Amino acid sequence: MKQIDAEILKIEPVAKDIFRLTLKAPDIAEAAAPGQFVMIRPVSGFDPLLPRPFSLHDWSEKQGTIVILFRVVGKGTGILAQSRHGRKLQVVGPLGKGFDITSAESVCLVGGGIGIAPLLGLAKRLPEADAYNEIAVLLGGASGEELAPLAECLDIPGLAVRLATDDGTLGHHGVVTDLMENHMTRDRDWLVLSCGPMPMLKAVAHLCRKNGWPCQVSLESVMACGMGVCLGCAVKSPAGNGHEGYLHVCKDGPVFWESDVAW
Amino acid sequence: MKQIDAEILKIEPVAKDIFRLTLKAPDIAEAAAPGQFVMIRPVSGFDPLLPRPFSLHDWSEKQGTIVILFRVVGKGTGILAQSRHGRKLQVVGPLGKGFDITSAESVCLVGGGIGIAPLLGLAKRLPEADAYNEIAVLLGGASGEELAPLAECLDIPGLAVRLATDDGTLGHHGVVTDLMENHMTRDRDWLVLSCGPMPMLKAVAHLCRKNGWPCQVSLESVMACGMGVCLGCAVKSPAGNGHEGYLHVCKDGPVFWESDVAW
Amino acid sequence: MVRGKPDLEIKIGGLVLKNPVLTASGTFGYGREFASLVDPADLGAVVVKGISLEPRSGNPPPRIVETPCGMLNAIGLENVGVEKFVSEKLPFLRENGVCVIVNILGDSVEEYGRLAEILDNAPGIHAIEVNISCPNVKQGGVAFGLDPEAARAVTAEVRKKCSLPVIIKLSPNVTDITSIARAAEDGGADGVSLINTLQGMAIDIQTRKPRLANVIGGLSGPAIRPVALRMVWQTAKAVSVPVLGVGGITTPEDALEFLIAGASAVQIGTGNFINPRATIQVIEGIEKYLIEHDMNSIHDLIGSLNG
Amino acid sequence: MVRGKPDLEIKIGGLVLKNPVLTASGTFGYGREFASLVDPADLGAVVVKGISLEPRSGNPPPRIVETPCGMLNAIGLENVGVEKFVSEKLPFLRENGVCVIVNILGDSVEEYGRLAEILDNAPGIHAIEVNISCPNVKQGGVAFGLDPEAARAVTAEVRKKCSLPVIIKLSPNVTDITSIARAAEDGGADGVSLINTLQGMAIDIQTRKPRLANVIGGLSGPAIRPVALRMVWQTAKAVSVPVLGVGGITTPEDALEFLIAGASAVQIGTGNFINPRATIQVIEGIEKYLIEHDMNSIHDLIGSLNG
Ligand SMILES: Cc1cc2nc3c(=O)[nH]c(=O)nc-3n(C[C@H](O)[C@H](O)[C@H](O)COP(=O)(O)OP(=O)(O)OC[C@H]3O[C@@H](n4cnc5c(N)ncnc54)[C@H](O)[C@@H]3O)c2cc1C
Ligand SMILES: Cc1cc2nc3c(=O)[nH]c(=O)nc-3n(C[C@H](O)[C@H](O)[C@H](O)COP(=O)(O)OP(=O)(O)OC[C@H]3O[C@@H](n4cnc5c(N)ncnc54)[C@H](O)[C@@H]3O)c2cc1C
Ligand SMILES: Cc1cc2nc3c(=O)[nH]c(=O)nc-3n(C[C@H](O)[C@H](O)[C@H](O)COP(=O)(O)O)c2cc1C
Ligand SMILES: Cc1cc2nc3c(=O)[nH]c(=O)nc-3n(C[C@H](O)[C@H](O)[C@H](O)COP(=O)(O)O)c2cc1C
Ligand code: FES
Ligand code: FES
Repeated sequence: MKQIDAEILKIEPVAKDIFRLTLKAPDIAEAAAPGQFVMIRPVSGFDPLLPRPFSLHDWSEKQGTIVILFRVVGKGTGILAQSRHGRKLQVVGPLGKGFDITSAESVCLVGGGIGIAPLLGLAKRLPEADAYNEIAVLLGGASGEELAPLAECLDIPGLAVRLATDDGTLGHHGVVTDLMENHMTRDRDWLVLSCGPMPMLKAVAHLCRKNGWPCQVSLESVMACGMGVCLGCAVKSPAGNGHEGYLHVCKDGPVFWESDVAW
Repeated sequence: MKQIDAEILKIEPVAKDIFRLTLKAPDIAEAAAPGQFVMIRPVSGFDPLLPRPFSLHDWSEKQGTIVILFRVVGKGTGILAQSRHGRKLQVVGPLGKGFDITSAESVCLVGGGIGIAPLLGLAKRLPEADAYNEIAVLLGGASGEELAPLAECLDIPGLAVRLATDDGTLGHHGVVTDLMENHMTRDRDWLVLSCGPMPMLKAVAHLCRKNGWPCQVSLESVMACGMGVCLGCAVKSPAGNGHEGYLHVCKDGPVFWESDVAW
Repeated sequence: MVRGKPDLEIKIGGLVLKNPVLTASGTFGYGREFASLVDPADLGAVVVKGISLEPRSGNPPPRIVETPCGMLNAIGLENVGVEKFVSEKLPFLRENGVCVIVNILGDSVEEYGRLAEILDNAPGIHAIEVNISCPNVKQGGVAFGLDPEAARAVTAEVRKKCSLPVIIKLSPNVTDITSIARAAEDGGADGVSLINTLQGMAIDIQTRKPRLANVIGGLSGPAIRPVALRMVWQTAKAVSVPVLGVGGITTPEDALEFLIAGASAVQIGTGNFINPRATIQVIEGIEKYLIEHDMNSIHDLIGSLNG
Repeated sequence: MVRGKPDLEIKIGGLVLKNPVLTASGTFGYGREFASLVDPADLGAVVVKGISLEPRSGNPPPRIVETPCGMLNAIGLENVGVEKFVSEKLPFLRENGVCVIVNILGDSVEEYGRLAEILDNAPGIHAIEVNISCPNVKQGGVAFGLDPEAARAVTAEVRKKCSLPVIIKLSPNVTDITSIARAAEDGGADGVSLINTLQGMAIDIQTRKPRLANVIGGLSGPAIRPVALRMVWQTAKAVSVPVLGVGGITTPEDALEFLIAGASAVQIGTGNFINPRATIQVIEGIEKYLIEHDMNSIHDLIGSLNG
């Protein structure tokens, strides 16, 4: 974990309210793992006060860069979106526990909305495709307008991306769990790695539990420190799994086995 | 007095740490008078909290613009300096009582440092030169490096500007009151209009008092409201002049007759 | 269905305010200063700068310091005195149909009573707000607002000496603000307003001197809003008279928090410095919220906090 | 003339700290979490997260809310319990030569005493900081820190049960913090630290629910700094034991204000979240200031406020 004043190398609009931010942060790029995050301080003053957590969308050890994909939802992200190239931002990272990409026959990445952010870094770093029988990528969103530019961010050669939209304007007319049910054949050993809004993660976890698919989810929470000291980012864990009631997103996660979360 | 969200039309560096800011503010330009000021809020958040006072350096009713000349001294001015064209700033003005440019045989404008800011708008709006026997402009600064670019801001055709620097690197080697003593011949009725750092104003006021020259000074003070309600910008006035001890820079000034100030 | 505008009217004692947005004392002068930006008659009421029996010249400068998301002030209660207020400041407000609440301050219970008496006879005053954060000079200088008994005594005296609605303005620098609020209610208050400023301090590290000539000042602005909101919520549960919420309110969202917590009205103080049109924008924002949430009346909102 | 480095050492009771910059309880975990950014052995001391007799799981989320220049927390004193602290957390600190101050909390005077006893026997602990902002469950639930008598009783009990220096951490939610500080001094405290958080609240106007599951939370961060500084100044004049200043400190300038006001040391809390290297930068900044102002020792600075 490092703290650096990272220069903004590039900031590009990707879609309405969505931006891709490239920062010079060699020490962080070097240590990064898929699913980890960084804390970025949007201002040098104290309003807003706290740094904001963002998943590592991508990084390059060689170029010494990290990339964030973010949606403007409030003050901090609004200020970031208006920042220009050359500005320096306080960045701490990499933080947290990322995806546990050990053994499985096939992997299914499931993303929703801005939750696709960590999936690029993850997909790029999965063991060579032939280590798995298949790498499936299933993405959901409200509409084609919203989902198309996000799906483009996952444009990796050889990776087939399947889409579902609530309004049917792109891909399957329905939700991402429909895609899972259609696609994830029962004859294989699947590992599901998922990131997206809470209701989607809940549905994904539920489906996986029903089908006996091991599943990891990347959770969000309000954070103050990002490094396990403030204890602000608590999420309930099921009774009797040894976590005394609460897990902490920044330190025990952000990626959890679905079974460790009290949905 | 108006409150507007004024667009930044231009922001140019003038010298080290000094910037010229042009804002679209037709309602303010229309009502402005020399020596008045505006309150500008540097951020939309609350840190820094208060709007900052700046003298009107110049304005154009025709173009609907106002111009501020400012020095970066802290948080607010630092943020302003980094703002780009197109950004909107909350501006309230014009505020306060400006210079009282009524009758006099000759006028002497005396400025120091960034205190030359209001003198441009003032000089441009003095009654046609022939209403006065003479319009003298005397400026002081630490060094030529500091003073030269500021003096250039007062570049009005036909106006003779005399300079003094503490280190002698430009103009007279000495202080601006030396220039006053040298230049202000005793055979004329002079009106002195002055703006600059407090020690300079004090020296100017002292000299004027000694010589019987009526003198106005533009004062600074910490301000919260800029419109006479917080009573934060108090300056001591001499006993027995009917102001119950304190004057308020934002409402009774910022320009005062030297005799109303308890130096 | 065409809906009418939501009803914003609230009552404090016998006084009806057309909407629940007021200015906080000391931050809107005598109502005239802002007139070119805000028509003071559009506000629920204007609470004027604190008035004493005799004019006061206030503390020496520096009187204000900016702090993170807040400011400290040590104005020292500079004011023109009650006589000049009535003769020079009140007529403008009266002639313009402004609902005027006069904030008063004194050194003794008697002084508060005397002020109430004088103001009771001045036409155009709709209520009195009593600033009890002032030192009780006769009783060792502890502020009235820090002691329930002193707070009750001042309230009872003002109540006795005038027929106008009486609002007691509470100090937050106490262990239990509800005990002071209850004392004010016992003394006959028609409402309580809170909070006044939190006591604070700042030091210039170069000169190693206090940044305020008075050393200590009152902290106001967004920084104190969470404290004010907590106290308003606690107080609204503790008393049955209307509570006026004050402290760091600058936006409609801020004001809505206080109303939901149980405030019948809000006052905007430092917010006027940050955005002189804050009061008007808050009124508009509250109205919009009520419409969007299908509420016919501000009373549907007041105290509507969900468990 | 070549000058040595200024002397930054301060004393609390018998404990010598190499510099006056500490972490505030609850904001630096158990010292290990920040270790890759800050060597905890470089700090004056690490005050660990509050420890109770039994482990506590804390409040349900949401537990934190950002506010203007501040944050509210309602963690609910989640901690691993004293036993696990001693067996699992303390060894790392001890082995790395960290000066450890253990912050303790309890529901009764006896519980505080029991904790002091246990910690007194654990090697590697340099002092105890007693958080008295906790409800006194046996006495109706009012926090120990709001009542001088309860504060004195807790202090005396802890003092009796251990030989370590005892620091009492004061609550700011009181009318007169100096009376609590004096009570702690009477009870045998070797120092007082202040302030703990100010009680505050925030409401989500869309759901009309409190933003914290616990409704009320503790306000910390730059927003409260002026209040903390004022209380530190008042307390430093009122007691003769060292005062540790806490509240909104994030920069060297902030820390210098507290030292000038009379604090013998400072603690950095929320500042660690904003800038994880704040503690180290504050130490460096203080050193630089002393050199620039020709001071040989931190004691030339402490309490050097000019009238
Ligand atoms: C581990 C982790 C990884 C994340 N990765 C990404 C990412 O890659 N890209 C991205 O765009 N965002 C990501 N987020 C969310 C991001 O941190 C928030 O959107 C951001 O902090 C909002 O800051 P703001 O100042 O703009 O919003 P604020 O002004 O603080 O809040 C605006 C609104 O957004 C809501 N909000 C605030 N924080 C969150 C949150 N964490 N989740 C949902 N709603 C929130 C608030 O309740 C409020 O209604 C991640 C969060 C976590 C915890
Ligand atoms: C009526 C009036 C007209 C002004 N006109 C101009 C102008 O035309 N151009 C210009 O550059 N400045 C002008 N000023 C000064 C300007 O308002 C301040 O420089 C500005 O507010 C500083 O803001 P900041 O956030 O950058 O500094 P801060 O971060 O607030 O303060 C940084 C440092 O500057 C000092 N400082 C703050 N305010 C003042 C002040 N008013 N005077 C002197 N020192 C101060 C502080 O004490 C501190 O040491 C004027 C002030 C007044 C009252
Ligand atoms: C400059 C200033 C002057 C004030 N003067 C008074 C006053 O005369 N009487 C009073 O009761 N409160 C006075 N107050 C307190 C405010 O009315 C208000 O209670 C406090 O500032 C908190 O609200 P805010 O955060 O919205 O400003 C003053 C506040 C400020 C900032
Ligand atoms: C997340 C969090 C947890 C805290 N936990 C404790 C605690 O366990 N014991 C304690 O005495 N103070 C605790 N505090 C209070 C801080 O130690 C400190 O007194 C307070 O936050 C003010 O300082 P600051 O503004 O620098 O944060 C906590 C504060 C925060 C923000
Ligand atoms: S964000 Fe502080 S512990 Fe997780
Ligand atoms: S700045 Fe408020 S009265 Fe002058």
